[in-house]
Amino acid sequence: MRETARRFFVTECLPHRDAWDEAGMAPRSIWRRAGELGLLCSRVPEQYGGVGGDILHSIALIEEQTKTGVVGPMLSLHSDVVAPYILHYGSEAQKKRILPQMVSGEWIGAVAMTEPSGGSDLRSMTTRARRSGGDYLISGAKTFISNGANADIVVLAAQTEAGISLFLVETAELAGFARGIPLDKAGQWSGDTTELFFEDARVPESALLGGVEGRGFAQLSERLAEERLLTGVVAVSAMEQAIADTIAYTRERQAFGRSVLDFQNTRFRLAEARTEAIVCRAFMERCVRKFAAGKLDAVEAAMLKWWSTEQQNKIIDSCLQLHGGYGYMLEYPIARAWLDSRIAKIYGGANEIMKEIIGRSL
Amino acid sequence: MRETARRFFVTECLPHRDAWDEAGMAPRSIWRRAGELGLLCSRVPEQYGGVGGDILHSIALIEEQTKTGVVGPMLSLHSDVVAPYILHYGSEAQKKRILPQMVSGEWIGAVAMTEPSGGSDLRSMTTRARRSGGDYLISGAKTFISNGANADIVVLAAQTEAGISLFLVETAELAGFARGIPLDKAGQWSGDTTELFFEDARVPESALLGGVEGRGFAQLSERLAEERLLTGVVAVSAMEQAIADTIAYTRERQAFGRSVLDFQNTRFRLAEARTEAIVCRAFMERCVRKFAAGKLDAVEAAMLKWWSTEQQNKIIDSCLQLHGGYGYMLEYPIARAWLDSRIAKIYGGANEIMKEIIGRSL
Amino acid sequence: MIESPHYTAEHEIFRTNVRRFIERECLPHRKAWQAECRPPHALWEKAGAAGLLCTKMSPEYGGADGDLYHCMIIIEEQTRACFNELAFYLHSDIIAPYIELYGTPSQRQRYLPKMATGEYTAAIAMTEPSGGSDLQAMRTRAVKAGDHYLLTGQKTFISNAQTADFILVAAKTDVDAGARGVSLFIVDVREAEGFALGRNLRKIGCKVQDTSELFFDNVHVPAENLLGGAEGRGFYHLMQRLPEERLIMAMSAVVNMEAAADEAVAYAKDRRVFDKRLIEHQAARFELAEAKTVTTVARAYLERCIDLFVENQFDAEAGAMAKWWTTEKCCEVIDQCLQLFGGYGYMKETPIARRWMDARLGRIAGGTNEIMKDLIGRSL
Amino acid sequence: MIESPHYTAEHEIFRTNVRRFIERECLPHRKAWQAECRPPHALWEKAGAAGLLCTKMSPEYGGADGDLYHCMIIIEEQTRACFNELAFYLHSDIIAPYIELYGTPSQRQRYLPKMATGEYTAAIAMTEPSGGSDLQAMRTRAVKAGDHYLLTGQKTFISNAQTADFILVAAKTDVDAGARGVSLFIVDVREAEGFALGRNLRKIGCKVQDTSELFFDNVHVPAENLLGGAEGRGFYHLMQRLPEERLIMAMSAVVNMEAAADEAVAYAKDRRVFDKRLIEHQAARFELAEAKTVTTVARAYLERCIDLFVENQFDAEAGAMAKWWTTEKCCEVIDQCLQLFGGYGYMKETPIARRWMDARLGRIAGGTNEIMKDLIGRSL
Repeated sequence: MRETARRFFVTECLPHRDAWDEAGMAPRSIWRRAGELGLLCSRVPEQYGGVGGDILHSIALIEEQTKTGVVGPMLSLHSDVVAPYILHYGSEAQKKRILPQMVSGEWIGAVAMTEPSGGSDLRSMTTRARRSGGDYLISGAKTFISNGANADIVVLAAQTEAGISLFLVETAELAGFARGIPLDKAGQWSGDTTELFFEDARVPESALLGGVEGRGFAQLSERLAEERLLTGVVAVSAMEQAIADTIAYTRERQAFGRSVLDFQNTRFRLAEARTEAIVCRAFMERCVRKFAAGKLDAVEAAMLKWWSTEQQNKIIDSCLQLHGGYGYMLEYPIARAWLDSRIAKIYGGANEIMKEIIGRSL
Repeated sequence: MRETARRFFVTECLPHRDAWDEAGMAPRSIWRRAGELGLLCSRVPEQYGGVGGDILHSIALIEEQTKTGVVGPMLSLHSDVVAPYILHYGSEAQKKRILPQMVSGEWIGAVAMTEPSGGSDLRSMTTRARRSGGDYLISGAKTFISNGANADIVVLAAQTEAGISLFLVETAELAGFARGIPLDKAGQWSGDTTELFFEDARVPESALLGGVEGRGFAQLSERLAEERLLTGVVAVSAMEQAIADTIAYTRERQAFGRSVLDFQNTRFRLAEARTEAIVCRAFMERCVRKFAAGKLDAVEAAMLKWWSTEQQNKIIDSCLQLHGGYGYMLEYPIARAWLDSRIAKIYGGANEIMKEIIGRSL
Repeated sequence: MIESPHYTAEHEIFRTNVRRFIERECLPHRKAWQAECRPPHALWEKAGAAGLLCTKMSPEYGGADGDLYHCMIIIEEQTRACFNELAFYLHSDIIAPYIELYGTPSQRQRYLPKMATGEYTAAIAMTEPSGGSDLQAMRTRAVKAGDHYLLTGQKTFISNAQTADFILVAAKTDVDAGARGVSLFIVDVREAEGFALGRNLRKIGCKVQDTSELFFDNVHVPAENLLGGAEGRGFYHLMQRLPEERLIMAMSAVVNMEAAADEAVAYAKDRRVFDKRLIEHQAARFELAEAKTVTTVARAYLERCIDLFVENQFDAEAGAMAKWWTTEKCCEVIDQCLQLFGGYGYMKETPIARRWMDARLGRIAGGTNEIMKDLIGRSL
Repeated sequence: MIESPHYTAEHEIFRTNVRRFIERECLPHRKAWQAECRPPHALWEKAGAAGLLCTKMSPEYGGADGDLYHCMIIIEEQTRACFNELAFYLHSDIIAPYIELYGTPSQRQRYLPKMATGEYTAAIAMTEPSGGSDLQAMRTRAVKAGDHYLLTGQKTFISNAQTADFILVAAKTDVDAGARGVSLFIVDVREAEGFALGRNLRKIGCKVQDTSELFFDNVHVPAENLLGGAEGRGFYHLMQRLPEERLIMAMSAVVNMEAAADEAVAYAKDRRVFDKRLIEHQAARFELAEAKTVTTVARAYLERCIDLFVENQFDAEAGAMAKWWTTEKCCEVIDQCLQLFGGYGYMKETPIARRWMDARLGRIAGGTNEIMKDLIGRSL
């Protein structure tokens, strides 16, 4: 699986990266190809078309994608964030209907939580779903929605009478639904990110995830630990790759008559970076083990999220610096890694929110 | 003046430092000697026995004392913090009575604000002064009072009916007044720091500084900018001295066949430290100019206080590290500088309070 | 924008001109120029006509006889508009002075007036692909052949080269003489055979500013184009100019971090999260307090540097300190401020995102900050 | 204190012993020992009687046949009591293993049982005044003269020397052989003529732990006291032991920062400022959240290191990483926590103040953290 993934990213994605960057997204065809290769939703059980893998499958995929520096298609969001919502809270009918299409790459998934005015503050959510006959009518706007431009299935958070609820929204032919143009981001160019608009968009009652209103907050909280764990996996892979690239670059590069790696400052910075990456991996792997044993709590997931993304950015910045002028040039992976990594301190709950979660638990 | 000060600290204080450290304070005799040499209260006008100098006199004294690493006698607290309270808010009678004795070193001054339960939070002050006939009766406890063990005159903050007020308390033969034993501190050993206790201590109505109740908070705020400015002066001198000591040490010291200063890591750390010290001095001097022009506001003083003490600690820690094992030995000035400087991030308003002052002004 | 006792009424009029120019002649075209990854040559002519170019140059050559504060004002106004991505100062305050200070009379007459009007645009080429900041390792050679030199070599990271009419090129005239073998040449690239403009490199930020590789293959350069007319002075000239160049970079860094902090404060006062304004959350407020402190400290330090410069006491060590410290703090402050914007901070339309991408170059350009520390470290 | 699957019931009984020993036999005397700047020799005998010494040593020599977790438990209990200032592990887990692993049978028989009972206390002397961590530059010489060696030289920063019965001294037996010329000698200092104990150095912290200079002037050392009986193995032995020694330092650093963070959390929950508990102020809460995160990360990392150690895969690079990173973070966390205590954090009676003074040594001892980074950097 890891080998398949590596080949897929290196031979079928990397050559198109510039074009996909330009387009602001990866094409739907590559999703289907990933599905063909069995790279989507690897943890979905066989009865829904998946291979019934475990968290280590997800991690292997994330690591291989991160190592190549390919941002879009954002497979992990689809496989590790969206699919689990359906798997954990969906009805049997929903699972049977949606999951096989997600496994095959026919359908692409997204999660819509954040709103233009609210950031990470879920309580201030203004998107509403009100009952109308046997249906719900959804109105509101969501922003920063990854995979938003292509999503066929959206896990949408909205206020209902009993509080925040999640809905499984199928976007095909949905009246009252519109997508914004992909947002122009500082990095992550091939990962499409859009606004979504709902104006009395009608979804059936069965779209309510879990079948009971007001469970949204609890469902989000449960899933977020997993999302944050995987953010940590991305962070560790990204820093490891940056360090490897930088060791190779500085060993090769000559300055003042010797290899840049021979300068004590270079060696110290890389010694620090390598140590920090090893420390980070030890922590990340412990969290993975806890997750696999069903014991990873929200606090430790929050610790991993902020700590690993902070280290990721610090290390990549320091590695970029060791590239000198070339570090600022986009043809070098370190430049893209620098641009791509900055959002990690913000998405999945800004790092300040993580500290708040930890601080309140003390 | 600078030359006199240098000679005084080097020849009359430094040789006794260990003994004074052991005693936890400098003897009263050295205060009188400082007075004799004209080193006390240099900004007090001639009519009250002083030489009518300006802030630059104070700075020269602080710089020379900091350079020698002599902590006690804490002259600047006496001259630059206590005396200005009397000069700015005292009655003519108080000035005539007290200042000459402070100039000569007969009397030693202290300020008593902090309380055991309150830290920097003045509003929670529990020491009270209530009227009783023509007098005030003062009750309460103060802590972390520098010069407290020897103080003849204490500027004391207490709650009165109209809010916080300051009192000029003469400690000689004051019934109901007691001093704790000098506190055992991590550094600043020759600077005595004690608790003070008041139990229905009776002071005359004239002891109320400024003659009107409830002005204490405003008076403290006014004077604190000056105190914080001078904390910045100490910080800059201390970091400059540490850098100079460390350059000398690393140039001398050999490791792996060359001078420690020849290692790129040493040079980089010292290059950073030197730059940061120069930056800090530029800012400090601008604040001094503003102060001299009567334009230094509380916000900029707060910026100087936290920034300079943060840099001071960071630089001294980094300089200690470059000393290797010797940096941990008390016979090296850097070890004492490290111990002595830590409190600077706490006293005169903890650095968090400074950030609060700045943050609220935005 | 900036309170300074040094700004006269004339400076303020100049500022109004600059601001108007940026608003009318630059901002509307920004997207197009970013797509092209370079500004049009005509921009320089317009800037010249508006009096924005070569403000410090002597009027004898068409300059405005101004001071460093004119340069500062352009930087301030560019920064206010978040249009730092094009280095106007490179043309006016870095390249032109080489010719004015070290050029022969005829070189001055030939190039300076046209630089002032913008008819000529210029670039300066020092860095080489193999050598980075190491001037001693320079491989570009200029071999004398009668009344001309034959220039061969390769340069990289050259700003402004795509539109440049001439390029000031550093080359070795004596390979055995180390630093004393380096000379500068004015190469009229429009008519130079053997010269090839390489790729316009794609960068993290500073999109409008083109950055190119240059190739010289026996380029015929008339001997009269040797800067100052004497060989072996190049290294000395470069060294002499570096403190001022680095001071200008520091000016830009300080102004940029101030703008970022101001934007973040404004945003934090406006934005509501968890039922309060963002600035009412203590952690955010502390971040802003720190950012404002750093910018205040940096400004005090910058003023000290400018004072020293005016007194001719701003030496190589001072230049290195100013450059590394301000560019480092600039990036720190901007990163810290960006974080407060949440997801919006990552959107290119938000000025803070562009500042973040553009400012990163400061720690690398003009000699990496490691080179600066090395220089300071050696002078201890 | 610590949740770990590795602690058995036997470990917990041992922990109770250790805790009782520290409470009864150490804490009441701390002030007196601090004033003396060293512990009494009798302490070692008491510790031996209580089963605290040489827990990892083979029962053949009087040891308890324990594991690294016994060492960890002593560190944990010392830390809980804020009595880190005396390094029990130096005797048991650093010095004794040299003799057990590399000594001749008769050396083992002679020294190990008495180390286990505390009858003998020991020190190890590597560092020299002129050389710091540079073992190659070692100047202490051991010249063979018949059936003995004559040892001459000077050592510094030697812990435990004031009470030591013997000292393991590194000296050059072949000055031309570089690292391969270093040998270790067991010097019975009580009876050694020409040996002088220098000053007990005054330190920032770790007051109970004596730290001395040593002078050797043609000290007569019997040839049978050459460790292992073969010359030139000293450097190799030292290198082989370093990873474990550094792991133990990392254990101490991690446990210490955990204790500091816990104390700070408890204080912040109790202390009221500005009408709220300190922990209710967001900035303080964030500081604590950061400190708790670092300690959690550090603990996960430490466990990984111990696992590698148990699997015999903890190499020199791993040891260097563990040592610098944990001691660095330990100081950072403690400094951050101290700040929350305000003025009380500067009072020696507050544990955080002592932790702050004691922990600083960790970044220097056992090879400075710069040496660690150099070692890692060279292995890239």
